[in-house]
Amino acid sequence: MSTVGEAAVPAASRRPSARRGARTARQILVKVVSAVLVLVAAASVTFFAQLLVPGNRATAILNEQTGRAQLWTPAQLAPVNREFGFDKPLIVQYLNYVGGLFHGNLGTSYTQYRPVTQVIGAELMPSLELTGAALVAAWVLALAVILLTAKRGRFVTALGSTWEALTASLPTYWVGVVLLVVFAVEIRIFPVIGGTSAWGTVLPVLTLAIPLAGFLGQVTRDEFEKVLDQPFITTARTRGMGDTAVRLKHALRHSVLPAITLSGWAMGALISGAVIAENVYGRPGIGQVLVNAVNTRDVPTVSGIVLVVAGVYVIANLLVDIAYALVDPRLRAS
Amino acid sequence: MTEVAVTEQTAVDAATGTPLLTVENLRISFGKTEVVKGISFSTRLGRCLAIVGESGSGKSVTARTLVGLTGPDSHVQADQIDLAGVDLTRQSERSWRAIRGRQIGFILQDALASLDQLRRVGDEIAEPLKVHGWGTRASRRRKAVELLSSVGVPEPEVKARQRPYELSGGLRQRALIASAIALDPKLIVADEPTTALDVTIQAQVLDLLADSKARGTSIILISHDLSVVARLADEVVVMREGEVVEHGPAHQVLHEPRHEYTQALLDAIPSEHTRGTRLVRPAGAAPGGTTPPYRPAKPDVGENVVRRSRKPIDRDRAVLQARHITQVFRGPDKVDRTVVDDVSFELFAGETVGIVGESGSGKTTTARIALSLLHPTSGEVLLHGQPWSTLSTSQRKPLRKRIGVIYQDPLSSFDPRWPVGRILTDALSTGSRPPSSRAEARARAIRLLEQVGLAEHHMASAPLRLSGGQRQRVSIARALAPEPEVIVCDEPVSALDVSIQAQVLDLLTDLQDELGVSYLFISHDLGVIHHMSDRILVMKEGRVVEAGHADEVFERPRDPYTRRLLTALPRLAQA
Amino acid sequence: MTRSRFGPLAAAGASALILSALIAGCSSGATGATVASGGTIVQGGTIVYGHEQEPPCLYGGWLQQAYIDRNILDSLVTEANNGSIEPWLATSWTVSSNGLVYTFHLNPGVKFTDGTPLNAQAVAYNFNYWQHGGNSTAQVSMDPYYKSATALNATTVQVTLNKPYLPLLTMISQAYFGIQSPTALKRSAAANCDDPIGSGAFKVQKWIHGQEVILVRNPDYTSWPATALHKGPAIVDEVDWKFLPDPVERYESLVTGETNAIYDIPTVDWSNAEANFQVTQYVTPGKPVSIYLNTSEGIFTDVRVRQAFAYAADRKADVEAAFHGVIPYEGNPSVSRATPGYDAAVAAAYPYDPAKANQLLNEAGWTGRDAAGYRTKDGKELDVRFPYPAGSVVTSEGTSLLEILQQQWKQVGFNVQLIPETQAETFAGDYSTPNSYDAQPWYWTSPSAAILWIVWRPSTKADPNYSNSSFYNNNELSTVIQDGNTSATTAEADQYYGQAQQIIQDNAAAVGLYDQTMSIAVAKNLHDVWLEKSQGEPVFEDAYFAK
Amino acid sequence: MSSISFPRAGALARLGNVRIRVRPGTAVPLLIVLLVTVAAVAPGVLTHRSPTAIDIEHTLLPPSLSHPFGTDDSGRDLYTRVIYGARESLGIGLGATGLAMSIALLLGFIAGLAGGLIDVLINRILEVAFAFPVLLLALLLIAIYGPSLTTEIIAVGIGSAPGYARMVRGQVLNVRKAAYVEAAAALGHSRWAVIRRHLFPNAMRPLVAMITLGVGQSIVWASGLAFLGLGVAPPSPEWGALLDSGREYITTQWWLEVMPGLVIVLVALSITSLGRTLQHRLEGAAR
Repeated sequence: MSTVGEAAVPAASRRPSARRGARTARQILVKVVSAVLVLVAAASVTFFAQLLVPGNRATAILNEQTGRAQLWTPAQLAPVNREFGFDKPLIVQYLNYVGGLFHGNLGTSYTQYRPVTQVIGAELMPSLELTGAALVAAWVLALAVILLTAKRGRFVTALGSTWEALTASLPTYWVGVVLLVVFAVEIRIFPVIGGTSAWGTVLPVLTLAIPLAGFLGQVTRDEFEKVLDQPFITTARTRGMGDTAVRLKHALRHSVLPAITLSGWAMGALISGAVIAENVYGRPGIGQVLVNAVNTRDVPTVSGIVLVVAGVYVIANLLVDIAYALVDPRLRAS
Repeated sequence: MTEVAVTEQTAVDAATGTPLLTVENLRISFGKTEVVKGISFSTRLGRCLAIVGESGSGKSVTARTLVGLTGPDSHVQADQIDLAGVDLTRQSERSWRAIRGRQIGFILQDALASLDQLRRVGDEIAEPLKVHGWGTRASRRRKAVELLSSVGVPEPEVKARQRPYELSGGLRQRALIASAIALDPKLIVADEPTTALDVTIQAQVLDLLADSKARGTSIILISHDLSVVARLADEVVVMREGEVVEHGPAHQVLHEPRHEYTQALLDAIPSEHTRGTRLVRPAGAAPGGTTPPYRPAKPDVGENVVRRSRKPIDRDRAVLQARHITQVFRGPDKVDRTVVDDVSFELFAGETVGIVGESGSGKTTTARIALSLLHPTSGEVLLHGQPWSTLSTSQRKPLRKRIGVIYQDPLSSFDPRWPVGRILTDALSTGSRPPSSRAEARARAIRLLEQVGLAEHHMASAPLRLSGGQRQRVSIARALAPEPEVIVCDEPVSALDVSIQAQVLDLLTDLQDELGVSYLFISHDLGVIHHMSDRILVMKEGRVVEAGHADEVFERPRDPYTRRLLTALPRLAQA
Repeated sequence: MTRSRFGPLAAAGASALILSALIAGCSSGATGATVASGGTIVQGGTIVYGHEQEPPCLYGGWLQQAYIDRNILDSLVTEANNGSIEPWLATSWTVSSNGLVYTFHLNPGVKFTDGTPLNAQAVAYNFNYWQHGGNSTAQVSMDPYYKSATALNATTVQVTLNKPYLPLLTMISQAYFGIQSPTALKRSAAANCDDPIGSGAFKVQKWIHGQEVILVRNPDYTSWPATALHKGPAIVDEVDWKFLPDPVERYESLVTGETNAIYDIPTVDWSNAEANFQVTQYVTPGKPVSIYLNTSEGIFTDVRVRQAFAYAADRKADVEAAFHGVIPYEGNPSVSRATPGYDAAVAAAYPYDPAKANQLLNEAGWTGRDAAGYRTKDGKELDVRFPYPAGSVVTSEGTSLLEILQQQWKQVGFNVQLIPETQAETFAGDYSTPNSYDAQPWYWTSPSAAILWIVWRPSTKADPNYSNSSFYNNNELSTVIQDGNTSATTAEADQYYGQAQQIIQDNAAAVGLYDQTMSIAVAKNLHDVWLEKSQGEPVFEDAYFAK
Repeated sequence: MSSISFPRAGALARLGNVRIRVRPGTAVPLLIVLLVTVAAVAPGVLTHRSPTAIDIEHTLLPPSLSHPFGTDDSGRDLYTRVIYGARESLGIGLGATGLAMSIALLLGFIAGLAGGLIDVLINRILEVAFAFPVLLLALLLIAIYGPSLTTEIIAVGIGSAPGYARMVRGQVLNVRKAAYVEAAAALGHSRWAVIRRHLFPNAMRPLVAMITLGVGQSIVWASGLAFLGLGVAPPSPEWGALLDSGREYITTQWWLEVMPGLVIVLVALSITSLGRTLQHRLEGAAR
């Protein structure tokens, strides 16, 4: 027997759509402003964090130019300090930097003499393609394992969840090297130097996708098994629907919400994992630029990359919110 | 095997030809335990067979077996399960799919959980059509709208595009029924189709099923509520612990039951007749089985009716007073909704005031305001004449021990990590005479358990391991611990089986007689309210539409809404 | 992660030894290592070359840049395998009797790829460009000898020195001294960084950052060096100069045929490479990988402790083990065996002799032993702070070598603490001050022994020498090196340089480990890829595919 | 099937006897975790060799009875180095998770309990932390303080804290609206008593799975740092360092790379799945 408590809100009369329109506009504005705040905060944290790194930036630049690792006389350092404005007080440097941000000027790379936008622009696309494709591949892998193994008898289910736990514990680097050796060197299906060709991107994508698929799978599986016990699944079965149709049409949509949230969070981790995949497969990407920039104390480039990654993260989260509302319209009301 | 009071099969259906569905010696077991121990029944076109029983009687699993969905690691055996010539015992999964939806329609209990909330109502209704390859997309959509209007849903085109949670309870249930009858199946199996609904809507849905029966569909109705069954069933089967204890025409089973258990079920139903008496009489030998001993009491036969020996109500000591309390909620869309509108009442020492109303009437919000768990937008609540709702949290803390609460779902009101003992000792420590030592606390806790009909060995068990009735008894014990003068009961028994409900209501009335504690009793069940209350408030959309002495409100209802509620109340007399 | 990032300095050079481990015979003549030609020559085609390290800019004072610049810029002169200087842009030249004035006669009619004529004014312009910071490595290689460069007429340019500098010609044969188009040099720094304009066999078509530089054939190439294996423009159409930092990926790309040649073969694959490809190993002239000992502060102020440190480990056997016998042990800490003026006798000093080491340490007063077995003196432990640039100078095999040495130094009582420097710390110069370390491995590439002057020039307050990482100021050593630099003939110079090496070795100012090497592996069907003598840059102008 | 009963749990939650039916799915991870703990606490038990004993005559030997994982390029026994590496890798796992959890609990509880402006503020902070690539955090910290065990612990700890903070906040919000919290208030307990006796212990319960997940992932993450050349100083046998040094030999001596990788995966997998099993038992027993 069921309980009868306070039922849902009585059938509300239709609210005037004007008020709802204004409310969503305000919501979007708040989201945009907070997104900008997040970006500026991330860039500022990076700017100041880099000043903590020991050693003088001008020394690092000269050493980078000449490939040496020594101190330089003040006379040799002076032109560099002037050129990049290191001689100005810190706050002025920071305000110039943030001021530039708002005009889309991310400053000039110390080591490549080019605007940071150019430095990042050249290598951003391959990284985005890699992380985007990795996320999609992770989803496909995770859902395939779920649909094949969830609640299909004790052994098969155990097999599926062990696979997920296993893949979630794989170090990205190790996966990369093993895939390279097995599928590019030994069985030569894929090219060793992937570059940015479609066929060459398969292995790097798998390197990032397999561990992430483990995570997505675990989260979705718990929800999927709970949903399969829900009454509306029994209703669907009483309509004569087959097991697979019930899983695809009904159970899946209900169980993907936690994985969608995880995807928003995973974008940040993917970018970090990307540098490993890019290095193992010789792919261009901002991960490698980031590592070199930090090592050469190239502050504008590092801050620029953080800005881009933060931007990707913010956009990813907007997409997550949209996906959320699409999958579960009940959330759109609140 | 108990003696089954079954009138001969042939006599019943002499007039109307061969049966649509025949079930002979059906046995169902899960692993080693057998839940259905050889039952037989049959239905025919245009007639309704009701299967009645309490939790664990096996009625639901029988229903599911009729559509081949008994459940994982189950074992089904039967001499015969025949649906119009088709042998349902030897169906493959593929052939079952052809039967489900087309030959047999299935209706579950609560449309909020039984319909997919993420899909449009129209798509849900059209799904059986699509599965069985009926028509095209466009024709299926049109058919869904037709089905919605045929089950009495207003503006079917608009509702078809909405999602189930956007509809009211009644409309949702109608949509669920529309989905079941989409392919006009010859047999409909309905498992508790109206339990989740309010009384007035319950009546409309039962009428809808009656229309379907009139059009020649055969209906199997599964329910725990005898009065609901009385309205629709032609034939009734009463089940207990997997066995059929009574089987016969509806009128005969509901008025002159041959089996003691059926009679006990009938008598355990609280109503205006049972007011002032105990629902469960001291019993003679119960006919075996695990349920506690009981003795059915006939409403009008006086010889074993046990009158309550009550203390007189002290009219001039108002224990709890509410003055013009109003509560306005600002929804997410910034629209204000008045949930409680100028409600006032008094509760005197030793008295029970009942608040009845359908879902959304504001009765629970009123209760929470009375408990000062919610600050009213306006108006005031007095406890023993002293200000109560206007106090600050710290000022109110010492007074808390004077007012207790019993929740509808006791399990969620206990900290999952605490065994019963600790729940009670914790409650005792908040009373006016907190126990001075652990030993004293334990002793008083055990006395509380005995007071509510439990025993010392329950001290160490986790609430999760107890039955529904036992948990509610622990909840009552906890409410009594600080020795409050007032206890607010928010739907305390609606989650319990009829026989357990009877025992808990008797416990509450015994405690009132013994301790003189006053109850503010909230329920949607008119029968329970009538049985328990001295005075009654009827609430509708936040306002008190009628108030007065219990018998007065029930015999001479002044407000049209109360009248409509009382007429909609399914009664045994209607069978 | 990234390998061999440095090879910074170039100074005056002498002869260089090419360790040729070729399968095919080595053709005679003064040109670099060649591959026996055979089969029919395929006109055109694209060479995919797997290099390792991507520089921040395509032109600059760093070895990685020199590798690319050698294929797109021409220098005035080039250095043949036997160390002799051969004509390139300068068809002939004369040197004044006092060694101060060099007059070069240019190959007429040569044009830059942007059409600007390559005349004497352009060459003079380049000399001044380098002197004013255009290329800090070129600048510091000519300090303080270079005075001025002037164009007498369209085809004659005169370079004047303020002091005789015998290694000048070897120095300017390097790619750092590649002549760029003056019009191009007037462009923005960014333009020159991405697309330096020269008159070489190839020109830059496109630089896809993080992936590759595409060099295309310069059809009207007329200024090939005397050492060229064929006359005329490049035979292949294009060279894809790919950056493959991961050693496994780089070597396997050659195995699978995705690349036709790769840079720096992992030592573990060496024998496999020798069997299947044309392998060339180039021992880099200049200062080998040797350990500077901080003579100004800490335990190594005492020469006996320094000598004990040298005796205490079996450096020869450990190098053989760590590098699987591929990279040669170098006992001489001052110059590698491929550097003109190298004194082989000096290399034999300090053989593995733990007893001698213990005796020296006892003499130096380090007689106590603490619980962990390390020596102590007046309560202080014999600690050696040993930072090393991880990933760049010292590869993973180098790290294994250090770990083996660490174990052996411990036997004698040295507590060597290995500190892997991240590249950030290295660039920031964290471990370049006397109080920051006791021992540190390092190397310099330079085609001539003049490197001795760069490294061992005494450091004074007025004119500090930050390259003197042992902080070893020895006036006798300084005068001997300067005599070498300013001597008239190579023979005389070598004699002085030998004395310098002896002084450094006797005072154990540094301890030798192994020569810095570079290697390339070329597919069998690609012929005439050779290494430039001065810095071992791969040269593709004569390369061709054969079926 | 034998059954292992845990004595009364410690401070985390008094749950009575939690009986874990030992199925293969639980036995294997339990065994591996026990092995790793022994390796970390008393490596001598599992191997008699020294992790830094160099033997340049026997370098790069394939796996054999005497050298189950073969030898590395300095002739050291890889199996011994993996055993001695357990202490450092497990140290990173526990240290980083400890740091991450303390930050997460602090922020999560303050945000969950305070609500309103503080909740929004903390959410913004978490948002920025999420936007900050964990890799960069590691690079900066290691650039500032140099590669060492503590730096790695701080980098991985701070990097994973935001994720856990969000989970804790969600859990606190869930428990806050539970009926037993209101029932305790109705009995007259003070706000702090309710938080201390009901809210905190119940919000903490699902953290068992989170903590074990955290330890497993920290070990995996730390091995990534070593690859970027930011690992601990040699001759440390930390698993990430082993993975990085084995990398060049993958095509020739595959065991130098495969063995440490397998160990990392098995250990992380075991710790995580043990956590999930324990979590299901705790939830099953208590709810």
